[in-house]
Amino acid sequence: MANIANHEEGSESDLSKVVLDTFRWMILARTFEDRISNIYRSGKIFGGVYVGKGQEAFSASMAINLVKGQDVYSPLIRDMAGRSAFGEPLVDAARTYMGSSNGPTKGRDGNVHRGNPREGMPTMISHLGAMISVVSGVLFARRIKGTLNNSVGATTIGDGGTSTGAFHEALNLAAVEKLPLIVSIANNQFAYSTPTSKQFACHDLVDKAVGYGVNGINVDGTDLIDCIQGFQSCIQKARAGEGPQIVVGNLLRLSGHGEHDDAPYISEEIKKSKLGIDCLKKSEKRILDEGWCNQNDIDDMFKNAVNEVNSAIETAESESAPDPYSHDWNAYSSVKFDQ
Amino acid sequence: MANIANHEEGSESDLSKVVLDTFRWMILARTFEDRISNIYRSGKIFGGVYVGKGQEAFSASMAINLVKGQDVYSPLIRDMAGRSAFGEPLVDAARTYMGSSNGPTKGRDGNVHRGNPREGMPTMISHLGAMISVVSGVLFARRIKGTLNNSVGATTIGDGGTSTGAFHEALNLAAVEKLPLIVSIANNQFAYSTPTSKQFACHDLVDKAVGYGVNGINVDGTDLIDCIQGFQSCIQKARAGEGPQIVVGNLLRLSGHGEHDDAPYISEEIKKSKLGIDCLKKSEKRILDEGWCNQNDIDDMFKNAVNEVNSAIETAESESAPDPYSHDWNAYSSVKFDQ
Amino acid sequence: MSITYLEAIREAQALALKNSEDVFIYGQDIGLFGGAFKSTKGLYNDYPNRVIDSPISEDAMVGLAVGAAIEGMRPIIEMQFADFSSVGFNQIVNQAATMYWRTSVPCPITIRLPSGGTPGSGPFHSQCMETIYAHYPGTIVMTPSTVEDAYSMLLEAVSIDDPVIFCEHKYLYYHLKAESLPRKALPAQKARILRPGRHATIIAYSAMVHEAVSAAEILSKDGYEIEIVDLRCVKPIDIDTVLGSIARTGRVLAVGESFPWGGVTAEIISQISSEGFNLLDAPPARLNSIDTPIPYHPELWRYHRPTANSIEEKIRKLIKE
Amino acid sequence: MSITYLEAIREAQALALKNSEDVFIYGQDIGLFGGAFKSTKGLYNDYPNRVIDSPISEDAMVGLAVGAAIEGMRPIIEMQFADFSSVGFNQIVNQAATMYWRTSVPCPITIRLPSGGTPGSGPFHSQCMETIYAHYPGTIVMTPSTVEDAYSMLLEAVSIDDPVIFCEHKYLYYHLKAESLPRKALPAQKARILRPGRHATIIAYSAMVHEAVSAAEILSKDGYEIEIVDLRCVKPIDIDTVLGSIARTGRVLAVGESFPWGGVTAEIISQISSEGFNLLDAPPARLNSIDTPIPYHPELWRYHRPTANSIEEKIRKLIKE
Ligand SMILES: Cc1ncc(C[n+]2csc(CCOP(=O)(O)OP(=O)(O)O)c2C)c(N)n1
Ligand SMILES: Cc1ncc(C[n+]2csc(CCOP(=O)(O)OP(=O)(O)O)c2C)c(N)n1
Ligand SMILES: [Mg+2]
Ligand SMILES: [Mg+2]
Repeated sequence: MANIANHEEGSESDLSKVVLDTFRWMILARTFEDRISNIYRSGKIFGGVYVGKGQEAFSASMAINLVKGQDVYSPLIRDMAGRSAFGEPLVDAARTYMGSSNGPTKGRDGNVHRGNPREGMPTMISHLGAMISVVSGVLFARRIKGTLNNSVGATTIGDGGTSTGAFHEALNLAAVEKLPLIVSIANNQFAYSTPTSKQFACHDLVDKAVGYGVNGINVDGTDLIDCIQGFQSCIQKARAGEGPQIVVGNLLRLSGHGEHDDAPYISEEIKKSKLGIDCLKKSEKRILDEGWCNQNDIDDMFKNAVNEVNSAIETAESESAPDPYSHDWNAYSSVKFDQ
Repeated sequence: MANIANHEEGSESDLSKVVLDTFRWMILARTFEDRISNIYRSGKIFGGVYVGKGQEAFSASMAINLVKGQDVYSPLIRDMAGRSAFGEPLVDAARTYMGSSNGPTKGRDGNVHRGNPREGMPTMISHLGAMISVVSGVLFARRIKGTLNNSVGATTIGDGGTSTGAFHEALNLAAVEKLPLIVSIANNQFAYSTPTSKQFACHDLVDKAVGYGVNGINVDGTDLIDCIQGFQSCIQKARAGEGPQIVVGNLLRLSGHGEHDDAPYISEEIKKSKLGIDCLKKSEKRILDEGWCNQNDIDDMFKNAVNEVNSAIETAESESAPDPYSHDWNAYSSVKFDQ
Repeated sequence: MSITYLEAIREAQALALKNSEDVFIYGQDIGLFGGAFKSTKGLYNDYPNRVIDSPISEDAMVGLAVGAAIEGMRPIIEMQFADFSSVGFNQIVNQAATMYWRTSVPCPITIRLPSGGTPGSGPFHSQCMETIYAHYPGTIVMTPSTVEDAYSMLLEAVSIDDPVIFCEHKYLYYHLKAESLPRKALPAQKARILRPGRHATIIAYSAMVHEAVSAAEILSKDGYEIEIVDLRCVKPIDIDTVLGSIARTGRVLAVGESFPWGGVTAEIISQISSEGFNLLDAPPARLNSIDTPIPYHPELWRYHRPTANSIEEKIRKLIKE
Repeated sequence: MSITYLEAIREAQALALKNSEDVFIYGQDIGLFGGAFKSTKGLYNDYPNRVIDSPISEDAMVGLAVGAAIEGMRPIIEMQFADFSSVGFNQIVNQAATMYWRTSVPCPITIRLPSGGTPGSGPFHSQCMETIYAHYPGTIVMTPSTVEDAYSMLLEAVSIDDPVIFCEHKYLYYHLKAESLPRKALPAQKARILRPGRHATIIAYSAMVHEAVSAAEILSKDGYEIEIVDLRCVKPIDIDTVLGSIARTGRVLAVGESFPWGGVTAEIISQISSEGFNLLDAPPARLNSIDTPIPYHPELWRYHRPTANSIEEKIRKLIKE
């Protein structure tokens, strides 16, 4: 499955191709996270599990429009689909959850805290908002060095994360420097239990864009095609030198905040609203309706995903846990010293 | 000179009265700060001196619309005029600059870092943006206790201060809680040497209002009447329960960042632009043109100001410096302990 | 009846809310939801006006508390994890902690920091930040290690007229149980001799107290009687109780879960060395975490922080010196 | 020729910019204006592309530096005053300092903190924050006390592959002069015996080194020879040099300008007590500022921080013990 990013606009066959590609990553993410949730429930995952159920279309649509090896992508906790679409090896995800010493952090950090800064994936810290300026810094450095070319940097945040000072400082700085930064805001209506009414008072999150002097759009986060096209246009603008772009996706998380949370605070009413539509099912229906592939193809996609997931988890499970006695306990790259 | 805040709207005589009152405070502030600058140049002030020259109309117009004993006012470095209009005793200012042990901080903090939190004037720390949430906290507490009544809280910030995370978090929080908070933004075109083009990319600072879901207006910061009426309307809205208000004043500081700075970065062009008009002179002309008082009255105002300033500084100078040996070296209110 | 450390924190807040209308709680998800750890569970129902959800804005949360304190209230701020208080750091150390000194107006706020490591939590949900806050003048920093202390010290924190950083340990939330809540309590700023001994003193606080107790139990099988001092409050430090213990044992090990450079153990060993030098029969010793971020993987985590075993080992060495 | 501490800092940056295209400077007013203290004066003219004004956004400034470091650059961030780095605290200790450990990608950033007290600067323009940053794993914290060190250590800071917190002292900016800049230098992480002695050792760093020297000069009139160790780098601490000195003198006073609880002096005294206990002929002593915010008024300020006189007094006591 190749990462298709530079398809031409407008053509129907291009659209169907990118939709199918994106859809495959959505399936993989959903399959993987469902599996991880099960393992979590069996008590075999250390720490929490945070999934992107319901947000796969929005997440993957951003990443599918990025070019690995060129662009920068710093995902957040609900971006399993985007990570996969960007090119994160599934086994890295499995290794991190299962605590394999072969994982990208060697067991030092867990679950969603994986990445590869040198491969265009700066690794998130937990403090919300903190990654936006880091991605900006990569772009800023490239501009100084003259290596920016066509590249963009993309990162994501939730409705709750927009309340952080870090979000504000970073977005403002990127706007001042007119960096090719794309910030997607997954407005899933809640920050943990807190509804948006206790998080911000603007009519619409996209209203923030004008205050930063940047472009912003809304997309229907449950609608794959709207997501793909929205990101396509914004990422193109960023590449064309039009500065930071905000893409707000309106949707609902179809899970608890973490797998420990049964989310009693999400009303049935909102679940049954348009926001509560499962993007995976909606995409499947649309794909079939459009005739872009048939049910058999889709069944195959799910089967392939299960196989991929099984094999990644098997690999991770077969690997050893980090050994504290041989572990390199050194927080410094330049020096080795005891304290 | 009484603090006139609750005059009725619309009436010509009311307007002239509040204009004259505000103008007097502007004169007092200018006279005091000119004097302090001179003392600074003679080497008798410890630390820096930051003045509000050119910003008096904007600063005093906010405070004149507040009611001491009821409202909260947390000024910043360029708010000598607002402080006076709010009711800060001039001698407090003089004492703080001259390092008198009788000053509100007893010599512990200096120059603009004076205030009286229990009298409605929370005392600024230097970190820009940090006072907005403090003022919000006072209002929040009053609402919980049922003592909010008609009161509002007001605070100020510069164009540069809008880039801080603290500004964002506090304004967003106040908007969510719909607190009667007024934030004035003195856009004097520079943050120290940094022009607004390196500070933000929005077309107009007031564009930020919609992103917080609050009301915002622009006023001509060199025009006293525009300032008074702008604050009047916003403060009334806040009192009426319409939530936070942003008032952006467009003006120029007619001084260096501090008195150590001769501000070579401010171009002649901008100095000669409309922004560079001296609000004091413009007000005087308007007052005379309108026939609200005559030149003799104005000369008297200046004379009175000089007398007031002389007497405040004399008092402060006659007082002793804090004595480290008898000073109460205790950062704790509840306990006395040695470390 | 049996009550956990976590429940004690909730009960203390319930009582504080009941005792005074000036008390309110502000933090992320602490309202109807009852908090990420459920330490405010049910409180919103009883005091909907005073148990209030905040946006994700730690800087503004603390600023708001300071403003409310000026207005005479006694806010409790819950940080969702101690680690996120780094975003409120400026308001804590520069605004709240300096308020009284600058203005003579007290700043009675309590900031609750769910602190410390648990397996699988990783570098950003495991930190102990007492050192950072204790360094600054104007803060009081409490680190309760028992269910009873969690209760009585939190009540005292709310009643104190200065900013209190209340470091409650997440590992103890569910692990620790008591029969009942205390009616009387040792003042928060007094250290407690938890276990008498004569061969050496262990100074510990928060979760490390329990590791120390386990170590002492192991060592007692070999006839070593280890005295344990629970600091309870790390700023101020009750140095008299500490020195009293060392006067009896002549040997001391200070144990802290936080990073090794300049933490509580440094302060305590340094005070002991300066003021109790002649009481010492052997070099005073320290044990802290390894000087790296806190690892996610439980195997690494257990090795990273001091444990009963590493304490035991240190004490054996200390006793031989 | 004569060059100040401040000029040395500018020269080091000029050379760093010249030596490597990966170096850039980012901070408030540091471009054309040359910085609040003029420590980047003229650099913008030579490197307009790499000396760049930032908005007032300390959190984002540090985040940006981290991103640039990932991309292989070696940013220097100037905080306008050390005190304002509190707003960038989270990015410094949680993002930059943990980067290498989490990802195996180094994070070569230098954060310059104009630090320390000067008369009339008050609580928010006078702070020494070395303790805060040194506490966290992953940072290197330098505190140069001489013109030569300001120069050579800043150059070394920029070349180091880890985040360096560079605490330059504002009081020394203009007060301190040297004849020329060094061509060779002691590695930054080595302490320096600044003055040999035999009656006692003073461990100091940054501006306090000079107060210590003045104290030693006064004491020398009474025949006391005081050895002075300049730590230079407070994380890591060169404990070997420190212990070597104490082996000669048997007595030690650690002096720091920052707040008393848990700072550099605590760490150093605690290391000495643990590792050099048998070298000590008297209780190790400490001297720090008073435990209040830093006062504005010069009369209060002079009393608040350690001075030659208060150091002298402490040493006299120490020598008698
Ligand atoms: C600065 C900071 N404060 C608090 C937290 C704890 N926290 C983790 S996720 C979360 C809710 C985030 O909500 P949102 O941004 O809407 O993202 P979502 O979980 O809905 O995807 C909170 C409060 C944090 N990670 N960072
Ligand atoms: C968080 C923070 N960073 C840096 C500073 C240093 N500083 C003091 S005033 C100033 C410029 C402020 O500009 P602006 O907000 O426009 O106010 P003005 O001085 O123009 O009135 C700066 C950078 C500070 N006080 N706080
Ligand atoms: Mg959300
Ligand atoms: Mg300005």
